[in-house]
Formats: sequence, C-alpha cells, structure tokens
Amino acid sequence: ADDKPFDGQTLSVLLPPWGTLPKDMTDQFTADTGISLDGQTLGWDEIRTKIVTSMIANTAPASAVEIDWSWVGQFGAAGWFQPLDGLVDAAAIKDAPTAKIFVYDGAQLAVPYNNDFRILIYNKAHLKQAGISAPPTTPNEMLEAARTIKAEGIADYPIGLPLSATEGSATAWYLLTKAFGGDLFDADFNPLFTTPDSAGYKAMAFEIEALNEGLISPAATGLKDVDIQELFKNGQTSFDVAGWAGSISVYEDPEKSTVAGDAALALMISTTGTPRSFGLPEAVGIPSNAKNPGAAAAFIDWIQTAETQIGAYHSLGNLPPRLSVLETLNTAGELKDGDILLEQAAFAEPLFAQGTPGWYPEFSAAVASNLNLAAKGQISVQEAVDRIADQATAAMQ
Amino acid sequence: MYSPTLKIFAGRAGLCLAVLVLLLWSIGPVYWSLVTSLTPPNDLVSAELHLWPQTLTFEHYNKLFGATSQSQGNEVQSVWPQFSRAFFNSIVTSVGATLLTVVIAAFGAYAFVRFSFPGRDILFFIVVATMAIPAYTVMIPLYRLMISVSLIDTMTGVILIYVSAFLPLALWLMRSIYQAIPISLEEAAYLDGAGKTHTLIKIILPIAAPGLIAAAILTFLNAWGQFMVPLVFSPTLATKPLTVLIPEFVTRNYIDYGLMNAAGIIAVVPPILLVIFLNRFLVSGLMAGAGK
Amino acid sequence: MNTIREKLWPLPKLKASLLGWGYVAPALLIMGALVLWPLASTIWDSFYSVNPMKVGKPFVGLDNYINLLSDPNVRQAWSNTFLYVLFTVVIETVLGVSAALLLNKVKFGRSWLLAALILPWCLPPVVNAIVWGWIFNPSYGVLNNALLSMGVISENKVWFNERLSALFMISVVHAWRMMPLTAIIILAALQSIPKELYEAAKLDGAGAIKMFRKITLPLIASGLAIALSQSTVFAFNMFDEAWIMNGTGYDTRSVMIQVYMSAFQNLKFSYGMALSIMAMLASLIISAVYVLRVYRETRFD
Amino acid sequence: MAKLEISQLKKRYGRVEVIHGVDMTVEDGEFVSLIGSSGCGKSTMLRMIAGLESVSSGSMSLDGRLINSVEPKDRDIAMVFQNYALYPHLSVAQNMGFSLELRKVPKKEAAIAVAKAAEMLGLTPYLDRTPKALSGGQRQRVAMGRAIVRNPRLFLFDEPLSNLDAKLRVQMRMEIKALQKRLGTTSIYVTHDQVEALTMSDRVVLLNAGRVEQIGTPMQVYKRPANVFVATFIGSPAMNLLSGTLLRDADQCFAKVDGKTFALPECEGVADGTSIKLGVRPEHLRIVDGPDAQDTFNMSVEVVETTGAETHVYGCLGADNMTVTLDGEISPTVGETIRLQSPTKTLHVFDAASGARLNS
Amino acid sequence: MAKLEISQLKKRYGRVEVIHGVDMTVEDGEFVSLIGSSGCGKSTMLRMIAGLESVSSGSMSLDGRLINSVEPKDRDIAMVFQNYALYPHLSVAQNMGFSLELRKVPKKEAAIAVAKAAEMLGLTPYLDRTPKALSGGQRQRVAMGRAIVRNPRLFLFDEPLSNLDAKLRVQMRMEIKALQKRLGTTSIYVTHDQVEALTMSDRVVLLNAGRVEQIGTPMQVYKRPANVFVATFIGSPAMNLLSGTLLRDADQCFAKVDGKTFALPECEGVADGTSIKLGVRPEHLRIVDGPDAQDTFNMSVEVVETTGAETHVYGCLGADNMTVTLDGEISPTVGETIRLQSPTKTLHVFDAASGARLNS
Ligand SMILES: Nc1ncnc2c1ncn2[C@@H]1O[C@H](COP(=O)(O)OP(=O)(O)OP(=O)(O)O)[C@@H](O)[C@H]1O
Ligand SMILES: Nc1ncnc2c1ncn2[C@@H]1O[C@H](COP(=O)(O)OP(=O)(O)OP(=O)(O)O)[C@@H](O)[C@H]1O
Ligand SMILES: [Mg+2]
Ligand SMILES: [Mg+2]
Repeated sequence: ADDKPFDGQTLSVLLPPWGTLPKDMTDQFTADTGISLDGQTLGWDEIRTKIVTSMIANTAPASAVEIDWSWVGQFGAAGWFQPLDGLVDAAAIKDAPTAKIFVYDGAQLAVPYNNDFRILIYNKAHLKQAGISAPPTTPNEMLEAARTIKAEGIADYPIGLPLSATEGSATAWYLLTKAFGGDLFDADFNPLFTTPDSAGYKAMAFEIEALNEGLISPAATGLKDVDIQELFKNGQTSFDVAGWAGSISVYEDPEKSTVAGDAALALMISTTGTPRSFGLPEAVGIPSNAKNPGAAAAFIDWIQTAETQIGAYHSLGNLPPRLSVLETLNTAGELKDGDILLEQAAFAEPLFAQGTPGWYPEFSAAVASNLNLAAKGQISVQEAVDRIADQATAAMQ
Repeated sequence: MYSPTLKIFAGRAGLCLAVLVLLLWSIGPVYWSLVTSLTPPNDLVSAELHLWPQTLTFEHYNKLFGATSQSQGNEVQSVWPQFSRAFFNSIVTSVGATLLTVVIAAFGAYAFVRFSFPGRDILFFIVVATMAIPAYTVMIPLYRLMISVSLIDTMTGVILIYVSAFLPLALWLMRSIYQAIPISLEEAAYLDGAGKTHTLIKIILPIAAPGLIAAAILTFLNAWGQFMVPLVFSPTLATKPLTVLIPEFVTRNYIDYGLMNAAGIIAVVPPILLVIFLNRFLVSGLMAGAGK
Repeated sequence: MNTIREKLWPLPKLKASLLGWGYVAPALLIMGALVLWPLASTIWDSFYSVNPMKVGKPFVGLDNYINLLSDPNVRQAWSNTFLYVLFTVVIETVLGVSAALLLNKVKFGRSWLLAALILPWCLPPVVNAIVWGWIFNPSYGVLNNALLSMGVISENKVWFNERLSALFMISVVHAWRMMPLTAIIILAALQSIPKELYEAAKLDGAGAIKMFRKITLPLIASGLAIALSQSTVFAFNMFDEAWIMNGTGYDTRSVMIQVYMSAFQNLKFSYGMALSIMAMLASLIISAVYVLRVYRETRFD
Repeated sequence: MAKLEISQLKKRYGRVEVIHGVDMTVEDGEFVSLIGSSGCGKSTMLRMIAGLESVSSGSMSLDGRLINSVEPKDRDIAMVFQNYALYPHLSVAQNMGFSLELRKVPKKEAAIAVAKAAEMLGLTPYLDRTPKALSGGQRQRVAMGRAIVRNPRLFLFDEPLSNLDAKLRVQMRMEIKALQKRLGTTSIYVTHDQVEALTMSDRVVLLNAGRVEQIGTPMQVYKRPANVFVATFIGSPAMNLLSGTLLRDADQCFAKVDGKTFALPECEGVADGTSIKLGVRPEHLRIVDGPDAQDTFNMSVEVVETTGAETHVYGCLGADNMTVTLDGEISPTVGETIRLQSPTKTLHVFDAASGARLNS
Repeated sequence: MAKLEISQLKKRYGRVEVIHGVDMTVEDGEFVSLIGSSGCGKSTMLRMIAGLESVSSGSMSLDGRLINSVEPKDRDIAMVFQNYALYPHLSVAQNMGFSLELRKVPKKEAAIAVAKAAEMLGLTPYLDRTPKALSGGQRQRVAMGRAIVRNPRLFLFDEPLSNLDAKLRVQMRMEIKALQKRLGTTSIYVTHDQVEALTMSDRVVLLNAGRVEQIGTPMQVYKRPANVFVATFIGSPAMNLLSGTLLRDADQCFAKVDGKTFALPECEGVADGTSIKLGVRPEHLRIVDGPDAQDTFNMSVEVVETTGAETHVYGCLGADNMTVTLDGEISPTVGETIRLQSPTKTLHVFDAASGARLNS
C-alpha cells in the first residue's frame, strides 16, 4: 500500500490536446498508482484564459496544469504555482535541459513534457533539383539557395516564415536574432535590438528583405506558424526556417504531407558558426491551491519516466525532454535525422537567460504586431524595433 | 406606352438574379465548408478551385465517428467518445437552458405586459440593457460566484448562465408577443371564472405558442453556439460542448481543416434542421419582436 | 368618495402587484445574481488595481480610466472598433435592407429563401470563424482561387495587409453572421407598411425610386433604429472574427481583443475591466441615441 | 338572474373622470341597452359591472350584494365582447365549455349543457371547429353560446353585432332578443346603433359624456326625449330643431318660428317669451298643398336624396337646417320651396338655453 | 375630365376569372357607382381602371385613348382608398401636395393649390398635423383633398365612407356629391351601401360575381329591377318574393299566390301557367281593414320591431317569409294575422326559373 499513497484519489489534469496522452497509457498510470485521471483538454489560448480566470478567483483550475514557457514569469510572480523542488524526481529534471526555463526565482515551477526547440527543416528534393548539395548554414547562404530555387521555378516562395500578428511570428524573429549572433535583452532587460548593427535589427531586416525579394510569400503577413507548415507540407516552400523539432514527423507522414520522404533536418543557420536555438517547451505544474498536490506530483513523476516520454513520442509526436531518452530513441533509430536533432538539442537555450519575465506576453504581442506592420510596409524596420523597445520598457513598469 | 410583358420579364430576371446572389452569400460559405469536409487532406491545399471534391472522402467523418483516429501521424484514441459526449453536452445544456428560459420569460414577460407593479418599466429596461454587456466584463466575478456555490462544471451551472445571458432577448420577444394578444381574451377568461395564473397557462400560453417557439429557437441557437461561457465554466467533458471541442482539433503543428470542417458541419446540423423545420415560427416570432 | 375606493380596492391591487412580482421574480433573481451582481463587482474592481503579479489591491480611483485615455494601443483599438462599427453597420444595413426588400418581393418559395437567409446567423460563431478562415486563407482560400480564376486579381491577395481592407474583411465576416437579424427586422417593418400607400403613391405619380425614398425609407425608420442599435452593440463586442483572422494585429485589434489582452494575457485585470465597461457604455449610449432620436420620432401608429 | 343596482358610480383614469356618477337599476330579467356616442363611457360602465375595471367611487350591487370589489371570476357574470374574444386554440365546444370546466362541473353534465346551447344556437354541426374556421355570424353565436352555457346571473354585451354586415346584423339582433326572452336572464347591451337599442330593449339608457341623459322604454325616448341631446340622438335622420319663441295664450301655447306661429302641445309652467327650440321629426313632416298658412313650414329645398323607398330632402328654414323624410314617390326639385306640416302632438319643445324638454 | 369606355373587360387571377367581360361607359362629368356584394369584383374593376391591376383582356379607354397598358402614374387618375392610405409620416399639407411635388409643380403654385383644396374641405386649420392626429372624418377629407388637388381626369372612390360612423357617413356623402358636382370631374364610386349608391349617383352599375346585372339610374334600378338579384339587392328591407303562378286572361295578367289572385301589371309574351316570383316591396304594403279580399296578402305576424319612426313586421305568407314596413305608430301584435295590400303598379313579376323580370 505504501507504493500507492494516493490510491483512490481523482486527479484533475488540464492540458492541451498535444499533452493529452492516450487512454491505454493513462490507464497504466491508474493501475500503477491507483490515481484516476480526470483529464480536461483545451486549446492553447483557451487554457490560458481558463487558468487566469480561475486563479484570479482563487481556485485551481485543476491539480496538474499546463504551463507554457512564456507564462512562467507571470504565473511565478503571481505565485500561482507551487515549487516542485523536493516533490518530484530531481534526477529526471536534471536530465532535461529545458527544465531550467521553468525556474522562477530559484524555484522549479513545472516540469516539461515536450521538448520543442527550433531547428531548420528543408526540402531535400528542392535543393537537389536546384543543384544545391548541402543545406545552408548562414543567413546569406539561405538567401542564395532560396534565390536559386526561385529562379529555377521549383518553389515560388522558398522561405517559410510567418509574419502575421501572432505569437509564431515573434518566436521566429527571436530565433533569427540568435542566428545573427545576438540576444534580445541584456542582463538588466535593456533592449539590445534597436541599433542597425544589432542582431535583432538584422534579423528583422533579413525577414523584410526576403519578403520584399519575393523569397517569402507575400501571404505570410496573414499566415500563422501552422499555415507556414501547411505550405511546407504542400511543397510550396523549401525551408521551414523556424521549424519545430516535432514537425518533422508530420512532414514525413504521407497521409498529411505531399513532401513525405523529402523533408530533412539541418542545424540552425547562424552568422557565428554556432547553430543557436531556443526551446519552447511546455510543462506541467501544480497550482498553489491544488486539491491533491501529492497525486499531481506522482503524475508529474510519471510523465518524467522514460517509458511515458517514449510513449508520448509515439502517440503524440512529443519529443522527449530528457536527453537520455532522446538518445535512447536515436540509438533505436526511431528519430528521423536523430543525430542532427540531438546536436541541435544541445544548443537549445532558454530565450531569456534570466527566466521568462512577467511582461513577456505584452512584449511578444508588441513584437508580433510591429513585425507585422513592418512586413506590410507600414513602418520601417527601425520604427518597428523602436516601438517594440518602447512597449517592452512600458510593459516592464 | 410600355410593354408590360417585357417589363415583367426583366423584373422577373432581376429578381431571380438577386435571389441567386442572396443564396450564394448565405449558403455559399456553408457549402464550401461541406465541400472541405469531404475533400482529402492533400487536395485541400491544392491551388486549384473545385466546386466539388475531385475525390470524395469521408475520412474526416470517419475520424469523428470511427473507432480510431489519427493525430500527428499516429494512431491515437478515437475522438468519437469525446465528440459524442460533447454533442450530448451541447444538446443537454442547450435544451435545458431553452426550457428554463422560455418558462421564466413566459411568466416574466407576461407580468411586464399585463400587471402593474412599482418599478416595472425601469426593471424591464435594465434587463434588456444587459444585452450590451460584454461576456468578459462579468466573467471573473461570475466564476467566483459559481465556484462558491459549487456549480462549476455542472449542467445546472452552465444552464443558469445561459439563461441569464439569453433571458433578456426572450423577455423582449415575449413581451411584444403578449402585447399583440387582445386583452379581451383574458377578460373573457376571468369572466368565465379563471384566475390570472390559470388564464395565462390555459389561454394565453397556447395562443402565444408561436412566440414561445420562436423564443425557444432563439435561445437554443444562442446556447448551441456559445463558446466563451463553456470554455470557462465547462472545463471537462462532463459538460464541455461541441463548440469548445472543435477548436481543439487545431493541434500544435497541424491544423486539421478537414476534421474541423467535418465537426463544424455536424455542429450546424441541429441549427440547420431547426431553421428548415421551424423557420416560420422563428421568423414570425422575430418579426413580432422586431415590431416593437 | 375617495374613501370608498380606498377601502374597497387596496386588496386586489396589492394582490395583482404581488402576483406581478411573483412572475418576474425568477427572471430578476437570475439576472440579478448572474449578471448585475458580477457587473457591479467588476465596476467596483475597476477602481482598484487588481493585478495578480503584484501584492495587494490598492485603490486607484479613476486612474485606470485615465490611463486608458492615453494608452496608444487602446486608442488604436478604439479607432479600429469605431471602424468596425461603421463598416458592419453600413454593410448590415445596406445588405439587410436589400435582402428584406427582395424577400418582400419574392412570393414563391419565400419561406425557403428566408431559411437560407437566416442560416448564417444560426451557425455557432466558432464554425463561422472556421469557415471564413478557410475561405480567406491567402494560400488555399476559395476567395483568392475564385477571384484568380475569374481574373479579378492576378496573384493571391493577402487580405489583411492593409488596415482598411483587413478591417473591412473582418467586418464582412461579422456582417455575414449578423445581417439576417437586420434583414428580419426590416422585413417586419416593410410588411407593416400598408400596400395601399404604394398604390396611392403610384397614382400620385411616384416611380420605384421615389417610392423607396419617400414612402419606404421614412416608414421603416423605426425598424432601422432597432436594427442599427443591434448592429452597433454587436459590433462593439467584436472579438471572435478579428481574433481568429488576424490575432493581435494592431490593424485589426478591437476593443474587446484589447480587453482580453490586458486582462487575460497581461494580467492587468482592472485595467482591462475598465476598458470593457467603457465599451459597454459606448455601445449603450450609441444605441440609445438611435432609439431615442429615430425610433421615437418615427412611430406613426 | 338578478337585479343590478348602480348608485353614484364614478370612474377616473388618473385625473380624468370619465363616468360622473351614474345611477341606474336593471330589474330581474330586464334587457337594458346603454347607448351613446363614441367615447361616452358605455364600455367603461359595462367593464366596471363585469369587474374588469376598478370602481373609483359609488356602489354596484347584484341582488343586494355589494360587488364593487368582488373579483370578476366570482361575479357570475357573462360578457359577449365586440371582437367575440373566442379562444382561438379551443374548439367551439371547448370554448363554450371552458367556464364549466373551471367550475368543475362534471364532464357529462358540461357536455349536455354545451350540446343544449349549441342546439339552441344552431351550432351543433360546428362543435369541433376552431373559431377561425367559422364565419362572422357563427363566431358571434359561439360568443353567445359561451355566455349562456353557464346560466349566469347577468349578460353583458359590448357592441356584439358591430363586426357583422348589415343583413346579418338584422338577423342576429332578432336572435339575441329571442334568446334573452327565452332564458329570462337580466341583460345589459351596449351599442351605438340606435336601431338595435330601440328594437331590442325593454329600456334604454342614454349616456352622454359619462352622464345619464335619459332612461326609458324605447318609445319613451323616441316620443318624449328628455332634452335636446336625446331628441337629436334618437331618430334618423335627426330631429329638426328650429329656433323660436314660446308664446303663451290663455289656454294654449304657440311657438313663433321663422315668423310663423305654430300651435304647441301643453307646456306647463313655461313663461311667455321663453327662447325655445322647436323639435320636428323629419318623418312627421308632410307636404301640404294649398296656399301658405300659419302652421306650415316653408322650406327651401337644397338637396334631394332618394333611395326609392324614401326621399330625404335637405334645406333651410330661416337660419335653421331642416330635413324631411318623404315617400319615395315624391321628389321635390332643388331650389323650390315646399310647404310642410307636422301634427301638433308630434312637436317637441325644448328650452333653448338648457336644452330641457318643456312640453309634457 | 374625361369619358371612360370599358369593353369586354376581363380579369383572371391565375386560372380563376373574377371579372367576366364587363361593358360600361362613364360619360364626361358623370358620377357612376359600382355596387354589389362583397367579393363581386368592385375593387378589382376600380383597380384595373387605376392601373393597379393588369387587364387580362378587353379594353379600357379614356377619352378615346387606350389605357390598358399605361402606367398608373401616367393615367392622371386619382383614387380615394377605403382606409384613406394617407402617408403617415407626412403632414396634411404634404399629403395633399405629394403628387404636385412629384410632378415638379413649382412650390408656390403647389402651396396655392393645396391651400385652395384645404379651404374647400375645411382642412385649413389642420394643414400641419399628421394623419394620426386627425379624426376619421378629417382623414377622409384629407384623402379627398389629395385626390382633388391635382385636378385629375377621373376620380375613383373605393368605399371611401365605410370606416366612418353613420352620422358622418350621411354628412360626407353629401359633401362628396356636392364637391363632385362643383368640380365636374368624372367619377366612379365603389360601395356596398345601396343608400350611398342610390343617393349619390347619376347611374348605378350593379355587379354580381364579376358580371353586370343592371346599369341604370337609381330610380330605374329601384323601380324596374332587371332580375331577382337586383330586386332583392336594392331596397331595405329587401323586396319580398312570393312564389306563384302567372295566369293569363284575355287582356290581363294575374298572379296566383297562396291561393289568392292578384292583378298584375302587363307581362307581355309570358305564357299562362309560368312559375313566377311575385315581388312586393315591404314599404309598399299597407294594412287594409275590412273583410278578407282576393287582392290582400294575409300575413301572420311573428316579430315586430319598432324604431319609433317605422315598424318592421316579420312574418309568413304561406311558405314564404314576408316583411312589411309600416308607420311607427302602428304596432301589430305577434300572432295576429294582418291583411296587406300593395298597389298593382308596385308589383314586380320575375321568372321563377331564370329570375328575369317579366313585367315591363
Ligand atoms: N384605460 C384608459 N385610460 C384613460 N382613459 C380611458 C381608458 N379607457 C377609456 N378611457 C376614456 O374613457 C372614455 C370612455 O371610454 P369608453 O371606452 O367607455 O367609451 P365607449 O362609450 O365604449 O366608446 P366606443 O363607442 O367608441 O366603444 C373615453 O373618453 C376614453 O378615452
Ligand atoms: N390578388 C388576388 N388573387 C386572387 N384572387 C383575388 C385577388 N384579389 C381579389 N381576388 C378575388 O377576386 C374577387 C373580387 O374581389 P374584389 O376585391 O374586387 O371584391 P370587392 O367587390 O371589392 O369586395 P369587397 O366589397 O369585399 O371589397 C374575389 O372573389 C376575390 O377573392
Ligand atoms: Mg366601447
Ligand atoms: Mg373591395
């Protein structure tokens, strides 16, 4: 009975569809621990609305709840989640590099259940047709490759980047900022992207130039990240620049993609030679006033097990957060371009070294919206970065 | 002099054209959604325009109704249990809210029309004015309230909220309906020996039935389409309706347009059936309501 | 003599009054508890600074409201919203009146046409958004495809690249859903115009256009007032369409999106609530203007 | 069956008093008509009796019991409404049986009562129809049936025939009258059609702006109208009123009108020289041949209307308008002056100032 | 002012023909009434003339010009509707001036025309009111004003007085008639009220189920109704029709009715023994004293109604119903048998089968 301390409890879990594990796995969990799961599934925007509404009303929406990396600052500041230190398996946390992102004020607020980081995905066939032997490693090489592909008439708009006023466009810009060898903020959160020689500025200029040159679809100003993925699946773009590591499995699925067999991974382009990337993981935490935190901790531990993570990879395509698990999968040959994936994974850092700040959502909305304006030609790159900086500073107050 | 036949013909042709445009505008998008739901995923993203799927597929519907389904390229649990449960929830909450709203509105509106009591008109005005309140404005205090009375994720809670949201419209509608009923009918019933409540139930309600049906349809449609309220107040499949379930088919790196359209088509079946079969009540009720 | 009346009548009067209260009690109870009380609570909170990321709940008086006036994002949202109101009200009114006129003319299969007309309004808004998102999709959307194949445009158009066209497109989607309401209200108004008036006007020498301007328009004015106020309230609460089609984009951000972002994304709760209350008041005031100015003055029965 | 006594009944709507203290009594089994022009308060009176309007002051009692504040449903009064107020969703039988059902009359007994009433009204073939499937006259009968089936103490009728066409109206008024005679139920009948009131009623109550002008049998109000209002209200075309002066002789009264002198019926206690209105009914005037005489009215013809059966001649006598109803065969020409006479006993004398009747 | 000629006019709604080929002519300045029971096609006729309904076949011409397919707005015809069809949002002056405005008559001129018409109709004080602030009679006048202000070639009236009360109706019918006389505009007047038709018109057109039954002056249709339909339609109460047989003597006709023989006016060419209907107008019957004679109708009295001026007696003569209008002073008692006579020249003889008039 001791190994089933929470026998008979019902644990409520709030996760998005891609965090919702199949029934046979959760049944196993119930069998092992005696905890029955009461799963709630909500879309991503909706989960946030739900958490905020209920936490402001001082009730936990569930005992184990989704936390996106971008919410850490806010939820941490609000004190809505319990520190997990001591509650869950520390070794497993250590094994997951992206777990650091969920540390707020020294406390581990949540444990990641997927390991999405950015990686370059390209269409092998397109490159081959254009006579390009290797994927680009620098921004310039990418532009060159794209021009060739466009000139050959293989794809009208070879580069896939979202430029709509949505979160996905903002994260792509962050990634390119890193590719251009810089960071968004310094240690004191002073904006680093406002001067023309800054990486952030160059990254935005790169996007606008590619757009103006017709390398990015003009439609991108209205496309979300998922729409860009559709274009890639459809063979209309050659590069999914801000590709999600998990997307490769969809691209390679002939049921859903016309380019199955042609999609391949490459290290992120970079001006410095270091293929920098960052992780955008999602995690599970325990709200501060959760009904049964013990059972929730048991659930989190279960999520961290290699078995569960492998199961989740197979059923949902979630890349395992734990390096050791990734390696196991790669060894078993179950990862497409696994070596590259693992190599890139090692370079995945948090977007904010200090931890995601509470004003991040305002900042990212400002990025997305102003980037979108710049892409539509309504403001210049300089104006865009200045406005972003201004709004970031305002949001920090 | 003019030629009446030519003119009539031109008029007819113009009328037909206008009708066609109206049909295209109203039904076109829904039709397109239907076509999408019958198109294989790979054809969806082809650049060509087809008014009818080149290859017809029921795979999206299979996903909804089938024993298993695909997610992210993997065989996962069927969405049918979720989908059917959500469909059931939608029906229960919508029907429940409809019944309650109609009953409350039937009595309330009658009092607003036929009884005089202090504060009657101002109360009615306030109730109707609440239609302008945005959902977000009251959501958080409402959530607190529902938590404190343990009505979160219960059919009762959701139904009560729907009632509070759609009651003003129903009251407004029923009030105009009652206003159009000659008062002498009630007077005849009083003289026949009926009390006020008895008169309302036995005489007025049957006469106001078309209006009640219109109010019921309106409430049902509104409840059926709700998104924000169940999103917050129906967290689990115990009460979660279709409208909240459907957007969940947007996965992180894959929008299943086909599946969403298929689910959408299923979700519009009850409203469409209502419109087709009870249209005349809806329209006459709305028109009666609009007259005031 | 008054005394007799006083002696004999208080009881039945009181009884009728009590019965009246009894009938409306359930309605008032529900509205009071689930709408008015939360509203009062929100208004109360809007004078404080409620921010879960900060400790305490300091009283700030009208600060939230004052800050809203100087917030450029909010101002942009207001200007977008007013454009939404303008566009949707115009589209809904023009199309609604046209559709109503058409339906008033059609005699054969009228009820089916009516069913088709009100269909969009009956669909769940979520489905509406899916359908239109798919239609407007810049790459595979049927709109681009159709226009391309008709030769109206030469390459796929990005509908949301210009502010006005984006606002307009979103307004169209919103109007698609809400127009049936206007049409039905106007149709009711049209049907209440005695047809003899048109016959009299014909004999007086009026043609079709004159009749519309001189007879129809003035006589549907009260219906129009109601339709306009409905359209306005709904346009002020514009959220779904703008959010799903264009996210947080400045060009299309409505006041309600701004409310959502302030309260639920940035967790500046009372700031967002203050804005939502302003939006509510604005829509009520504008509706009241229509109703008082147009409706009151144009009822002829 | 009952006796209704009304005393000093008043009705105010807000500040406006519309019934200014009416006294009247309706005897058991009597058929009384309330007649008056539109807005005079007929319906208001009836509705107060029914209990549908509150009484502002005064008293109403039915068989000696004060009913001012009895609820309508407990007064045992039946009313036939102008628009019939039939329950549109119920069949004819259900409409008629509704009150019995409410009174918990056993089903069988109720069915018999309904069948009997239907029989009486010739509605038996229509018992299963709903009102909208009936013609106007049939609806009217159903409304009647609903009233009689429960054998109430009082029938009230509010212009029950005004929605029917002329022919049907004549027929129905005879039917109603016959039915009431047969049942013997006390009835109050509101109408603005004087022919109805005169032909149907035992007594007529003439209302004017919320006041009773006269109560009497039809022949009383026709032959001895109490004042100018009644005189002109009853009779069609209306009685001619000619301005004149009363001249009193030793034992005879005369009227000086348009320079001529007319012998009058006895006008007791009226002073010589009083300004009067001489009332002459159009139908009592006859053309006389022969030379101009003292007792003929010389009228200049302005308009002649003939319907074949009757000819109406409109014209002037001095400053007063004058109307004459003549046989259809006679047709004076416009512009001509005709000489007319009316027998002395058919003349009416009213005080010019107060309008009150002066002759007995 | 114009002459209207209508020939073989037909109207079909879908498959149903409702006007079956009407021929009529309205002379310049003439006032013609269309009369008939409800649904007989009066309004349809009028609306075809106005151009509000299309013509199925036949022709209509105004002053010799075919107007079948002229747009209503170009016919220069004015119409007064039953419910007046006043523009509720316009003032009285604007209502009356609407057609002038549309015809682009200069503002000043229009104002003068409106003022003149208003003066004529006594509407000057109300020019700024909207219709809802007017009484029924005033509204009727505005509708008239709207018609006359533009001096059209033809006036059409569709039951313009049916929404007014009895008194006002009498007054307005005189006003309309006088106005028409004064303006001299050709007019067609639809009504179902025979008194209106008979008193106002130069000629009456009697319609029945879409066919013309008789066209003639009011006295012609009253005194020589062409058939049973006209005979019973014109006159109130309706003419009594008694079943009988025509007996033919050397130089005289008789009717055998209820076992008695009545001398008849000349019935040329009618065979002896023909089944007939003997028409007797109630107002031509008089009570005769003395013993039973061959030429008296013996009627048993069933109902007596008196309005003071007249007494209507209803009863039976053999198998036929019979109505008599007597002087108000006379009041037979129910159950009694009264003996009546009608002068031979007032008797009408109709063929029992076809209903056609037999006597000249
Ligand atoms: N609810 C009310 N409020 C105020 N005034 C009223 C109300 N009901 C009736 N009146 C007034 O009372 C007076 C009498 O009305 P009532 O209906 O009794 O007239 P009526 O004699 O029945 O007329 P009609 O022949 O037109 O039916 C009228 O002047 C009317 O305006
Ligand atoms: N639009 C129509 N469609 C079909 N039948 C019609 C239409 N209008 C009139 N009728 C029919 O034509 C006939 C004549 O109608 P019309 O209105 O001319 O009668 P009317 O003599 O004016 O009667 P009323 O005295 O009731 O006004 C009626 O039988 C009517 O049912
Ligand atoms: Mg009345
Ligand atoms: Mg007609």
